[in-house]
Amino acid sequence: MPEIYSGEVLENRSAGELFLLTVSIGKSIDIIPGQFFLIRIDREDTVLRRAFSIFDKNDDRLSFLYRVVGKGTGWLSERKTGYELNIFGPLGNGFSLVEGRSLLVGGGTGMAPLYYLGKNINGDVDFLLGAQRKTFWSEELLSRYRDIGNLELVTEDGSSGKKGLVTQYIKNACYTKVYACGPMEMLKSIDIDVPAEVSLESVIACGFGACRGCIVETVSGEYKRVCKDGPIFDLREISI
Amino acid sequence: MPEIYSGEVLENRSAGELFLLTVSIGKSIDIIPGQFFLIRIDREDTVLRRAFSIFDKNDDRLSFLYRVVGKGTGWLSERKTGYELNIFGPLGNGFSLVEGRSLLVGGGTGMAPLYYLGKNINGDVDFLLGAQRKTFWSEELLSRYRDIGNLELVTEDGSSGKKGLVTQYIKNACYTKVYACGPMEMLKSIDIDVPAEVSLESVIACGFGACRGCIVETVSGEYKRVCKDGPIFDLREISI
Amino acid sequence: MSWNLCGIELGSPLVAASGPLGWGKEFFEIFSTDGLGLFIPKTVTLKPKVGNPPPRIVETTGGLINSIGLENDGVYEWLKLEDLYRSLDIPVMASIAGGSLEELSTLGEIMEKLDYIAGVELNLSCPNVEGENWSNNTTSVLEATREVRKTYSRLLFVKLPPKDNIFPYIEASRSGGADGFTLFNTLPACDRIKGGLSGPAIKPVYIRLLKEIMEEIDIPVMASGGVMTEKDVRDYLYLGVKAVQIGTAFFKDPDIAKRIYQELQ
Amino acid sequence: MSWNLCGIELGSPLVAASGPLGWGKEFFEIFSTDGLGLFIPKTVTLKPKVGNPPPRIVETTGGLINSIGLENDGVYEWLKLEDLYRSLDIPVMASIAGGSLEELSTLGEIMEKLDYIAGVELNLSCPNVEGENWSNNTTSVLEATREVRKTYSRLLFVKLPPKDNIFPYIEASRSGGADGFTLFNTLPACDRIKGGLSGPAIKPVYIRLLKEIMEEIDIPVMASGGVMTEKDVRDYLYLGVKAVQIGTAFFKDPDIAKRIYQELQ
Ligand SMILES: Cc1cc2nc3c(=O)[nH]c(=O)nc-3n(C[C@H](O)[C@H](O)[C@H](O)COP(=O)(O)OP(=O)(O)OC[C@H]3O[C@@H](n4cnc5c(N)ncnc54)[C@H](O)[C@@H]3O)c2cc1C
Ligand SMILES: Cc1cc2nc3c(=O)[nH]c(=O)nc-3n(C[C@H](O)[C@H](O)[C@H](O)COP(=O)(O)OP(=O)(O)OC[C@H]3O[C@@H](n4cnc5c(N)ncnc54)[C@H](O)[C@@H]3O)c2cc1C
Ligand SMILES: Cc1cc2nc3c(=O)[nH]c(=O)nc-3n(C[C@H](O)[C@H](O)[C@H](O)COP(=O)(O)O)c2cc1C
Ligand SMILES: Cc1cc2nc3c(=O)[nH]c(=O)nc-3n(C[C@H](O)[C@H](O)[C@H](O)COP(=O)(O)O)c2cc1C
Ligand code: FES
Ligand code: FES
Repeated sequence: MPEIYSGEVLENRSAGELFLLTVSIGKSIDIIPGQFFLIRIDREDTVLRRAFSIFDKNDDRLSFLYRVVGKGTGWLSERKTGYELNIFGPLGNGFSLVEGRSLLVGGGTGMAPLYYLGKNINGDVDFLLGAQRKTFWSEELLSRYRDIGNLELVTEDGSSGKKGLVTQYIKNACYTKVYACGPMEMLKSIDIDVPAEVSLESVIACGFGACRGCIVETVSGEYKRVCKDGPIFDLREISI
Repeated sequence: MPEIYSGEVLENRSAGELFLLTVSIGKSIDIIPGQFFLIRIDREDTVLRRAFSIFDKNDDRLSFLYRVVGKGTGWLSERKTGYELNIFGPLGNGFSLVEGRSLLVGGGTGMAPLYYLGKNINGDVDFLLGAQRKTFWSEELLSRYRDIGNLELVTEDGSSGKKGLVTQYIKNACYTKVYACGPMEMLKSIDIDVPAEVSLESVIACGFGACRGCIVETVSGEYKRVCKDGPIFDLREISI
Repeated sequence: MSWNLCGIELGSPLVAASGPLGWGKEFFEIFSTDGLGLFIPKTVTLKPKVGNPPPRIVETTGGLINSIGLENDGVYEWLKLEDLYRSLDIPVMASIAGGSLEELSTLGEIMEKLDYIAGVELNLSCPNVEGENWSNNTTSVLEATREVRKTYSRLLFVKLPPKDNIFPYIEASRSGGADGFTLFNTLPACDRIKGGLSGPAIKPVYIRLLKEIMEEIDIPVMASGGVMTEKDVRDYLYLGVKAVQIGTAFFKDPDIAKRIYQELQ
Repeated sequence: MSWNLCGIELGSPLVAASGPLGWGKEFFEIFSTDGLGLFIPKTVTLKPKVGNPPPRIVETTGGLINSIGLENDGVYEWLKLEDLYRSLDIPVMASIAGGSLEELSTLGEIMEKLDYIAGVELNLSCPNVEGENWSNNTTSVLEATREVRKTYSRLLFVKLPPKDNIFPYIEASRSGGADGFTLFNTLPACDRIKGGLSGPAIKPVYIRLLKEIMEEIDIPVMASGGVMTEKDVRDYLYLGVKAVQIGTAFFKDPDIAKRIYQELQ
């Protein structure tokens, strides 16, 4: 059951072009990979919390990996050690875990939920992470992914790993399952035969399925709530 | 002539219950004691700058002494070394300096403009500073005042210096001039024969006398602009 | 403390506004009624409504534009929540809207039978549904109110939009049988999407409109618009309203009612 | 780039709105016209006005309530600024207001003689002056416009308040002889003081109102309300307005016009 936690900032530092935030919420809770938390932005000009997928969990410590894109994440990046963040979660459905060999594809900040997912998968894990350029990642961050799986990088400018878009390098191969997270265009251009689950984004208001503000249209024309029916959807459900 | 400066934060640290901010604006400018600067608050939910009296000036370095009372000063207190503040000034008329013996009375943050004033007065300077309690000031801050004049303290709870309100201890004595700064009620209860100048506060919008937002009513019933006709007024002008 | 909303005892002046918390199912799974005096589920229509296409929410400076379009599964699904509403330790007021007088009449009839409903809030003011805005002229406000009044005999509040000249609308609705008013629904706005603006940005506008109303006429009012803090609640209560609704603030703090209620003590 | 406001060439679509910069004397001592296409001094009345008692300004979330009450030294003092206005390298449009038709007529007559004035903005919408609000009904809007039109033959803009149903007012003013409209003055609001709300909080509301107008009728419009950034200017220009006024943003950044103009390039 989601709850509101006071999360004391233990660490909030840059990692490449991203920030890595770790908070302590005082107790250990169950979180399914792919679930997210809503962090309150303590500014008067914002009324919505901001959604962040769980990046990692250790005992009572939750970690988030985020990119500064606007006022909410900008504010967040300025929080210092000791600041008490108001954190609501875990929310959403989470990935369904299967055994066997999995491919975890992340475009940009889409890599965030894949670490905790990889940690929880019972079987071989291949990471395929894409970014615009090499500086997007810190070496330390990448080494954490390497610790739990095989890591392949793709950069748009070719400054690290393969050159191009991450989706060009998805091979059908012998995967039991593909998990993907990243911009909508990336997700839509995934073309594979294996079962795939993707994590979607949408502006989140309530976060628990009540307000119907976060809906996306599915292939069948039905509206689904990203915050409650998702954020994890079967790739085939997503309207193209 | 007032200008917009980029002021690099050199120091912004607490001093008792106050904060002491020092910025470098890259050149040395003329400032009359009692003049103020408008600091831009880089938040979307504020449209007005915040006014701060000049506390001290050394070459291209300007210092301000302020108390955190709301969102603007709260934001300001979080600025770190290196932050480029957008600073507009100097604004207002400033105190008129006379020779002889002067009494400089400050209630609470009203002490801010008195330091630079004391530094610029040609003659004996007696400071009479009041606060609720001893912890309001840091010893270091008080010693700066002591360096340039005699310092007498008054606290409401008697935890330092005399007990009571600062206005109880204003003696007519042999002063050429009295300068006072503090809350309106304090200024209104000043009852002396010597010429006195006081610094007033009002919500400031334009800061250069154009918008007529900051007016106060004078004894004659006339409206005067705090930002342009003031913030320094002859005590007798102030409506009681 | 105890508040009285036209005969209904409220343990708190704080009301969960219709919409942000949906029908309450998901909310009350996680949170309690602590701090709340009244719960108003999201507006119910006779038939299910799919609502507007995405995006439905845009944040603006100090506000939020929403264009949900009254998405809901219709009154017959809503009736299935009877057990939930009976289990709450606070009264529940139903919010209803309809595209025709017949629909309103039927909804009134349905509500009349529900003893677990303390009253009805007739939503005549949703800015996000084309062609269903009854508040464009006083005649339709009168007719809509009268229609519900015909079939619904208990407490009837009418929720109106913020308008510069609201008096004739209030008069029309009163003569149609309204007992009180919820003032106001969201403020029409546009930033990428057209919708209704809520949140702190609108509060000074609503205070002004409400002040003029409260100084002029004596009607039971629930205020709605921009409440984020205890001070906001006090500002509204000071104008003489009976209760204060909270909407958008639940997004920032799902436990806002509890916190504000404690601060009000 | 070059913009055309009903025949007047503007070097920039950015206009200094009437009020925040007063009559310009203090502003142009410190700042240049860089980035500005037009300057509109604070509204001038026939006789001096002392304005409203303090406090006159309250900051709200993302906005500002002002209640200056049209304080100004009257048109005869204003006429002494001829040299300043002649010395500016951008056109100046006079903003006028009056409590009676006679006053408006006299002001029109005075303006007619001033060859250094590019046009007149008739302020029918100040929310802070009791009894002088011409915008309460269409008849007085028509009469006021017609009265100024009788004596003033050149470019005449009329500044209206934000209203939900503005069309009849625009029609009335057009038939009274208005060439164009400044939309809108501040939004009536209250937070400690009653006054007009300006700043970013109002922009989504104004965009919505203006969008509906621009989609419906083809009239020259200067937009006013909540512009803080280049994006805000573009949002208004996108609706088809001829120019965009900046008011409150000058308080945050006295050099805002220069900065936005550079960003627009
Ligand atoms: C389920 C979920 C999980 C997410 N996980 C992560 C994560 O692990 N790391 C990460 O960096 N980002 C994540 N995001 C995206 C993150 O929520 C946005 O980057 C953030 O809300 C931007 O806020 P801002 O104020 O900085 O940006 P602004 O652009 O100033 O925000 C304006 C408004 O738009 C909303 N918004 C803007 N971008 C997004 C977006 N991409 N998704 C949803 N709302 C948005 C904001 O919440 C806000 O209401 C996630 C989003 C969702 C829905
Ligand atoms: C000429 C002048 C010189 C000043 N010098 C100093 C100084 O040296 N040190 C210092 O600590 N303070 C000084 N002040 C007061 C300082 O400007 C306010 O404390 C500050 O504006 C509060 O901003 P806030 O956002 O933190 O408070 P909030 O209460 O959040 O502000 C809300 C609004 O009210 C205005 N406001 C609130 N209090 C005051 C006030 N006392 N005076 C003017 N406007 C106010 C703010 O500017 C803002 O617009 C001075 C004020 C003036 C007019
Ligand atoms: C997401 C959302 C959905 C809403 N849905 C409804 C609704 O279905 N019926 C209704 O009467 N009001 C609805 N409202 C309006 C609110 O009840 C409330 O009147 C308005 O948001 C202003 O109050 P606030 O600023 O506290 O949110 C909705 C508001 C929001 C933000
Ligand atoms: C302090 C102040 C004074 C104003 N005075 C006038 C005025 O004298 N005449 C007028 O037509 N509008 C006046 N206005 C309204 C502005 O011209 C402008 O239309 C309004 O503030 C909305 O734009 P903004 O959000 O860019 O400020 C004033 C606004 C402010 C903030
Ligand atoms: S954010 Fe409210 S339903 Fe998803
Ligand atoms: S703040 Fe504009 S005149 Fe003083």
